[in-house]
Amino acid sequence: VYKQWIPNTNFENASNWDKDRIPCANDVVLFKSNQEISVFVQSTHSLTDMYLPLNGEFIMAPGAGFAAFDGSWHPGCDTGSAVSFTDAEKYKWHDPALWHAATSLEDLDQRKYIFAVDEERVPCQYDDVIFQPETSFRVNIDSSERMIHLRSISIMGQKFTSDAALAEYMQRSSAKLQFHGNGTFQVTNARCPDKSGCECGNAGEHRQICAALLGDSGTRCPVLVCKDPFQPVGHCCEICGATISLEYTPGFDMRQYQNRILHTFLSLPKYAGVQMAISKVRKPQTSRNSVPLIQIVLMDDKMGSQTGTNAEQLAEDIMRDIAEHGDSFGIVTGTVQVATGSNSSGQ
Amino acid sequence: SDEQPRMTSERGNLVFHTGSTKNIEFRTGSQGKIKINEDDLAELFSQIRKNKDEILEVKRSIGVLQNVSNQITLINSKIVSL
Amino acid sequence: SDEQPRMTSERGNLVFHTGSTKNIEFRTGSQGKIKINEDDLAELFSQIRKNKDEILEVKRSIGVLQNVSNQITLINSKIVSL
Amino acid sequence: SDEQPRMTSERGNLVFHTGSTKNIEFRTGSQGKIKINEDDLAELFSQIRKNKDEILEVKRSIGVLQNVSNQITLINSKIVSL
Repeated sequence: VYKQWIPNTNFENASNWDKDRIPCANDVVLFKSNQEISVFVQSTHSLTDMYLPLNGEFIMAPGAGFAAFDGSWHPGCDTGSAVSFTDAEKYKWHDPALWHAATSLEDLDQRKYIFAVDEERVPCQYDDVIFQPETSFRVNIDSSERMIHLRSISIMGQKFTSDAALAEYMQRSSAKLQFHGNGTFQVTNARCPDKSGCECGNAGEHRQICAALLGDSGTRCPVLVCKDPFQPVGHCCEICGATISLEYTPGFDMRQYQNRILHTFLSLPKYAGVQMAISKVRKPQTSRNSVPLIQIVLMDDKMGSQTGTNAEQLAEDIMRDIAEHGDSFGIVTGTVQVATGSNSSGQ
Repeated sequence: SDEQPRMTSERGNLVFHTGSTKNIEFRTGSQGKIKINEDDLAELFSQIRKNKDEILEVKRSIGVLQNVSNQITLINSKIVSL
Repeated sequence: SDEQPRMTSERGNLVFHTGSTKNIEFRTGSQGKIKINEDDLAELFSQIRKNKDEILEVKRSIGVLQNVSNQITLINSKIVSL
Repeated sequence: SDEQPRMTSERGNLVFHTGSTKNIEFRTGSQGKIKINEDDLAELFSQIRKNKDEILEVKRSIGVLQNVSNQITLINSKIVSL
């Protein structure tokens, strides 16, 4: 899976400025003196005054730069004010909300993102991580496990598939502005060697991932309308919908089975509003001698009493398919858990 | 506009353009240096000025020598013509 | 990539970098100047050339003086030997 | 604070400032040049050093000439006093 980092620290990104706009020529542009930041500049900006941080960099794309302000009028820039670059320290590697995931680079480009449980929205050990070319960024890689395992990592158009090359890059001053925190990357250039799938490997970071997602001030999961919502393995909050847990044999082929569900069921118009996440997980409560299982999480876009009913239907379809053909896919048994609006307190 | 002094990236080169009448200025504090790769620009500039001063001095010395030389030439020609 | 020019701040020092084969260029307009603290870069550079030219001129003068000096030395030695 | 590097416009001029003890540095890669209009700064710098060396050489020549000149003056004065 490809995971692409979403936030950037580009000069032209209005959301990076406290006034939610790119500074005007007559503004005073402020970077805090202790702000450690890498800023990609895509075009030329006229400026009156700009305070630079004590440690930072401005990377200039072709044609980008800075010019003196000639005093002429610019549309929408009547009165100059102080415009500050916002704090970029807050962006955490382990925040699931800051990543896009897709199964191919083309899908990433076309914004065809995949759905996953929260732990797996953060890069997994066999994922390719992409920081988009022509963007600067700053990411906190504090990690309770200290080591972040990846297949590869691409930074400003340069792809790193070996620890040696990446370690060399991480010594550069740019890298020190892009990454901060105690984590270290290990890139293997290896794909998941098991056709039945591989665990993501982020279970040890579960607390950190959920803290980043929900905010440090404790649990702020959304209020759910279904009765007996449940929490899929690797997810931070309880959900309405369905999960199927599969026991499998060594013959199970994750990719093949995933394609079967996609083509046989999910492509049906009636399931257009259903999202599916499928992955190999290990139940945390049975941590000793626990065996991995295949978890399928299904959520739909139905509201009120209909919440989860579409997901439930799909789960039933999948279970029927397993009863008929499960052997041929290497599936031993499947168990379903469902929470819908229609079974909520008998309304 | 293009006439404003500016710093821009051109095909990977970093270019400082002054406008036709405007300046680009680099100002350090009293103890700051302007360095070009490993060279301290202030030292190079003081060497330029020192060279200029020494050339002046050298020219004065040469002027004196030319006077002496002219006088001696004159005396010699007189002696020779004795 | 690495080849893009950067302006960086390193503990308060302002550093302009380019990639390994790229240039930093200063281009002045007809009346625009590049000033480094109080110095005009173009003037200092024209002083370098002026120094170079004056050194050439000085060397020519010295050459002439050496010739004259040699001739006088010769004449003197003849006179002394009379 | 005062020590932050700054980029400002002053009456249309573009000014780069650093704090009182901070430097402004220009760094190119091994094959990059610093160019001032059409001039290569490295060449200008080597010309400064060359000028300095040539001035030293010129001063030596002048020293020699001054010695010769003094001696001749002495001889001449003797001859004239004959």
